[in-house]
Amino acid sequence: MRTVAEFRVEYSQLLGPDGDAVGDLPPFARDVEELVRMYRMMTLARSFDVKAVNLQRTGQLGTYAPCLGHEATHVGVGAAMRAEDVLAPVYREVGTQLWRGVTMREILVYWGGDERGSDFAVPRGDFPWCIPIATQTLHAAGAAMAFKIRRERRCAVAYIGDGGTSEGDFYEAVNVAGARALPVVFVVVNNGWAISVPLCAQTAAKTLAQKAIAAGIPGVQVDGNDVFAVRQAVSSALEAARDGRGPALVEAITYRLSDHTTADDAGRYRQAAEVERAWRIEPLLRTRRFLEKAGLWDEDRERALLADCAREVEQAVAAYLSFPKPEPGAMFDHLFERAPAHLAAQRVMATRRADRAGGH
Amino acid sequence: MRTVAEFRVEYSQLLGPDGDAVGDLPPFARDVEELVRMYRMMTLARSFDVKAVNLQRTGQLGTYAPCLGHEATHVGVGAAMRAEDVLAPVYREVGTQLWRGVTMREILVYWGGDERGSDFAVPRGDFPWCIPIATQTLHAAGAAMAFKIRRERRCAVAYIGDGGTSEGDFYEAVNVAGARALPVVFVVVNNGWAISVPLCAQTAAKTLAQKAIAAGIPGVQVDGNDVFAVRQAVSSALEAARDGRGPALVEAITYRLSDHTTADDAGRYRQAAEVERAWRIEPLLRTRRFLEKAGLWDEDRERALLADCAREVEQAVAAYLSFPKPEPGAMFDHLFERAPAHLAAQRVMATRRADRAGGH
Amino acid sequence: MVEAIAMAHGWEMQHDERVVVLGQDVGANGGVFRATLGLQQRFGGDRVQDTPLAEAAIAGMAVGMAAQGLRPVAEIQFMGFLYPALDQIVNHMSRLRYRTRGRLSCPVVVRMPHGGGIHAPEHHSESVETMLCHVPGLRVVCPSSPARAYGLLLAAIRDPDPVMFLEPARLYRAVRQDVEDDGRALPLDTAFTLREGGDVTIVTWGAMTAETLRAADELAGRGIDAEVIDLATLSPIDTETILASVGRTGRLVVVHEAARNVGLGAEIAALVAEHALYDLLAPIRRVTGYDTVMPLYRLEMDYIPGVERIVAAAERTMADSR
Amino acid sequence: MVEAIAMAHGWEMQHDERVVVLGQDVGANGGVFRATLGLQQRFGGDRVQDTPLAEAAIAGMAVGMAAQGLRPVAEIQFMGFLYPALDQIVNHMSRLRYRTRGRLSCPVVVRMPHGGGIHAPEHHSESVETMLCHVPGLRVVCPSSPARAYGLLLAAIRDPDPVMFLEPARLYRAVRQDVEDDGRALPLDTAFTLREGGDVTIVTWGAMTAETLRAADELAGRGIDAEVIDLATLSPIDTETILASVGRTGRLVVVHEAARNVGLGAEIAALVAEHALYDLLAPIRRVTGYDTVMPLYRLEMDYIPGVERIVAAAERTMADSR
Ligand SMILES: Cc1ncc(C[n+]2csc(CCOP(=O)(O)OP(=O)(O)O)c2C)c(N)n1
Ligand SMILES: Cc1ncc(C[n+]2csc(CCOP(=O)(O)OP(=O)(O)O)c2C)c(N)n1
Ligand SMILES: [Mg+2]
Ligand SMILES: [Mg+2]
Repeated sequence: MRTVAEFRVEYSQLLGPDGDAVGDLPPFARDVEELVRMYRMMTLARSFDVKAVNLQRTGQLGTYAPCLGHEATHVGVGAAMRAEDVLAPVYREVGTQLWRGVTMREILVYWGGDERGSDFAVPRGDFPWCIPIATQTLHAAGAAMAFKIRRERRCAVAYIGDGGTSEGDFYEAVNVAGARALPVVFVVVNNGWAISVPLCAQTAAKTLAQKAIAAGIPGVQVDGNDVFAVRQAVSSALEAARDGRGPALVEAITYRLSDHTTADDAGRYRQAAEVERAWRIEPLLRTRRFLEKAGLWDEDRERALLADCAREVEQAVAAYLSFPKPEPGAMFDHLFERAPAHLAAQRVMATRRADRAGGH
Repeated sequence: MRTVAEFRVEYSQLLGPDGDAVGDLPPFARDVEELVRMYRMMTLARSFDVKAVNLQRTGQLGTYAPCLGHEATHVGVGAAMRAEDVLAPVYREVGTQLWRGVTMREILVYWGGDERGSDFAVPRGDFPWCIPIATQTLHAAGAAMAFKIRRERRCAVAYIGDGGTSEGDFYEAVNVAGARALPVVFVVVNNGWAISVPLCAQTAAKTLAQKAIAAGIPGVQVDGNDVFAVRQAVSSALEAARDGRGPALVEAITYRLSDHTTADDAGRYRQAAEVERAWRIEPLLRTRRFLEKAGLWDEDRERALLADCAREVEQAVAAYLSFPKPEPGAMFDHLFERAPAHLAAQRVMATRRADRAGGH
Repeated sequence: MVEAIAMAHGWEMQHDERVVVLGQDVGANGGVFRATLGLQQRFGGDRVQDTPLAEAAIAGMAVGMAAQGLRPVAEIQFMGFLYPALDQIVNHMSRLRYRTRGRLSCPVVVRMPHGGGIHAPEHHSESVETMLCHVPGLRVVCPSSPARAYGLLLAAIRDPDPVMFLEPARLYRAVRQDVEDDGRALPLDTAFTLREGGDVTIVTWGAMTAETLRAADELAGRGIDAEVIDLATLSPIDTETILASVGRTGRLVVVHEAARNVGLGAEIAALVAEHALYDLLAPIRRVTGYDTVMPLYRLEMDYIPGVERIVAAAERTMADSR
Repeated sequence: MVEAIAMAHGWEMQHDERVVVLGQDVGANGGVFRATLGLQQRFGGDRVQDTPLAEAAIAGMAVGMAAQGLRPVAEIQFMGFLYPALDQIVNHMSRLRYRTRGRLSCPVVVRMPHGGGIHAPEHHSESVETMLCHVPGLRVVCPSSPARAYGLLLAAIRDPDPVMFLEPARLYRAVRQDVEDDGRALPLDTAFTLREGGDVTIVTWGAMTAETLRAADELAGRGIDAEVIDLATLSPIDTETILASVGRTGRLVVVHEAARNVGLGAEIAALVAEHALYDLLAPIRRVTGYDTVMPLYRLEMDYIPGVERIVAAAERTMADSR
């Protein structure tokens, strides 16, 4: 027996749950504006989230997938990316999308059952929400391939959940990314659950970062409730990718503090004690404590921020609620650039019927 | 940064290319009858293979996938399995199938374009040849799940090629096998090529054994031209699986000495020098040398064995060639246990037409 | 309807220990629609298993389990997530018996929600029965009431070959009916004539059955007497029942939620145009989903056929008669 | 025909640098049928890439590449290996433009061999165009001659939306024809009338076109004048050409290799039964593959429709006329 390969998986945390730095802080952590910007975006994501769940409960929004607890991962990834990079999100990455310029109104329009929500004004190149689990990882690999072929210094970032790592598409994506040294970073959001299925039923792998080993690419694990660690890990992965040094996988360990979606009842399958424990290490509080300990934050600023966020959210909700409903004919729009004849006929049928029924 | 997981991949070889033992030989290597049985089966597989290619070239067989160079892996795996275990082969594992009791006539009937070849008299529980790459790995996992649910001490063995390790089904299978601790062993036959695609274009992984790490299961690498090493590695993996200690992956490194299939021309995409090098370490010769050095083999026995094999092959070929062609109606047989009415009508149509055309 | 489905599972698992259930969230959670509610508590974690999140694995393992003597009932969470499982279903599940000349077989049921109307996100409202019906070796079933769901699911689990069991999501909670838990199966391959009528035959299935029955009531008020056939087993089609009805009425309307182009309505129309052309008094009409993507929920009811469109099609069929 | 396909690739890659080719063995090997022969030498390894052995990856990456401005032409090695790619094709490729209201789009061509008759192993002889034609947002094309392969492939690559390009494997080497490399595309969405005739319309496509033309010759000898339409674009269907022809002949036979049940022939029959019922002088007949698995090669020619069955169907159609 001869050892022919050796691997290790490293874990990094920079900011402990109490807001103390537990590792060497990267330069951005000394940039006050940037710090506040990150904290602000995490807070905005949470304010939005609470409101969106509320809108669903009151019948004003469709099924919605909350981001509660994921704010550090989402904002860390957003902050690590450049505008010209491309994001392939799943359905929960509110924080990253807000950071990149998707508006809250667009997000609401989408979950409100209207395709126009995916026609982001900014960023035009990002992929839309992706419901079929793991499929987006291949889109990111393809985007990265396009960048590589055209020799552009751009990267793709794909999100995927812990459950998603069981799907074939995910492995195919990391494998092909490795084989072709594509500029893509896979962010595995390990929030412990895939609806009702806990991670231990999903895989025997001790870490999800080690899934990268199968593809021959680097994989690291970070505290996903630590916005510094996430940003740092994703930044250096992106830097390597941009420099032609190939892809990487970052596992961010966090927790889904909410139900899976508004259609789910997590109380059916998980213990309250587990959720309580997770609240003790959630991402916002530790960031706030860090800022406070650094003298950059206090109760007043917090109140002002919350008020600000609430106002922004309310504005978005108002814009969403007053957004005109789509016309029935819209379901034929954009299927093809050049619509075949029979679709025009069907459109007339659908539109007439809506007229007769008195519109919507 | 803290190391949270460490892995290593081990390689084992027991028998060098010159026929010398290079490691501790397992008990079976001291069992003369068993040794001869293994060498005999490797030789028979090769004799059969040469003949099958010939039959194809002369229009008496359809496309055929040669096993040239894979004999040690095939026989090593066959010998490691028990009769009550279940094999999920791909399309190339002649040696394993012969060992388990599939007849050469059956193999020829199948590649001769007739489903009856898959109705093995023995072993009744083995899966048939599997053309869609990687899909068989999930069948093996499912079979293992059945054994586990029924608490039977049986295992499933799935083959897969180096190319096959790029397919999502493969990863899903090893992952679920790990998650449920299923009694299944995956044998990755790394023969360097997937038709014209070399391993380096398939993955950035240094070894294929490390694919197991993604699933949290053990993975080892063996010299696939070394029948001792293969048998040993697969045996101990099967023992563990049988004892409820879960699945494993064994990567057997060998070489496809032939074209991919009789429809392929490997000269288009690989160098003659590479093939020549591979011939120098091929599996039969080293086994023969080992036997010779142990005083168990000589020129006469070799000649007798070859004559024996040739006779057996000829008998199988004769049985194949005289096997009656299937009736057109056969294409409706066994689609359902209880055939729906419209199929009966279609069957009549197909049969009448064949009658009119003067049969086949 | 969802209770009837859980009940059928329970009966059959109780009476046949080879029956096992697998899928995402089918265990503690009882399925996202609760179609497997209580089964894991009752039959244990071996016989009711949550799988990893991998549809190909669900279908592929079901093939392996069935080949080795179990009777797996697998759940695909929504029909839009069927595609990763299709390779295993088409290339193996439907063919294993054929391929091995009966040596191995695949008595698997693959259950999945079917159709829209529940305000769900994208991919949660698909009705692509065409893809399954076109595959030789599969039976495809789609119940339209709790009683039929119970009886047909029992038949599906007992069938020696693979059955795709499509459950109209819109009916899961909408329709309630007392169903006796008597273990009695309904016949596969047989359509149900839910309403007799002499003017026009309307063939439909799944959630569209309720709409069609409502449309028939409305039509009756307008003096048109519609016969309503619930196809129930979508493949193989019960051609006899359809031809006999069209023989009486001379008119055919097919109603389905799936897109029109190469929808199952096409097959039914083609069967009639081949075997009963001279019975036809009017062109065959199809009332279907449009040939576009099932829109997000704001427009889904504009996509899905409703009473109004069915009534209009039947009236036009009457008017167009020769 | 295979040379015409390679030639069309070459022209378009030369004239549009966004065009890239990906698939298994498409590089040094030039594709297992040589449909991409010489392209890698000519355009380099970036633009002509062998992929790992993973169909979902091929389709999924094509989606990502197209969304970011490339024009990928992807090869699936045989149609029986399409299924792992279907999820990406159905749930993303066909919908990305729709889903994003035109913000992103998917100008992808997915090429694959289609049909049997070449003595290949299992899964190498499938013709499941139904599965693709039923999907809104896809165009599906199937050429029946080298010239049409060249012109239609150019059109497919230039189309701003995804096109599934099915290449009859039986024609790759069987049919030779001088094709001018002039970069001229043929129209998508248009059927080709290959032979005019007043008695019966026969609609077909792909490898069945040659059989049908031979059958038409045979029928002519028996006094039956068949019109032969090569559908060419299988979705959307050129309904006008078909209806106009049936308007003249009053009779329709559809010929395809795929299984009958919910085959594309059903859609064509349904269209005619809806829009031209009163033109029909005889029942619509379908000559198709049977509703069983495409058998291994000993019986494949018993499965695939041939001249004899087509002639018999046309004759019976004439005989059954009212
Ligand atoms: C292919 C597919 N199968 C099933 C589903 C249904 N589904 C939606 S979310 C989900 C769980 C996802 O878990 P994970 O990947 O951990 O992401 P999380 O929701 O925890 O962020 C499932 C099974 C789906 N959307 N796509
Ligand atoms: C899903 C699928 N895609 C493509 C093919 C065509 N094909 C047959 S064999 C093969 C290469 C397989 O390579 P590998 O897994 O290394 O096995 P080997 O042939 O070398 O034994 C390919 C691409 C297939 N059979 N199935
Ligand atoms: Mg999760
Ligand atoms: Mg190989």
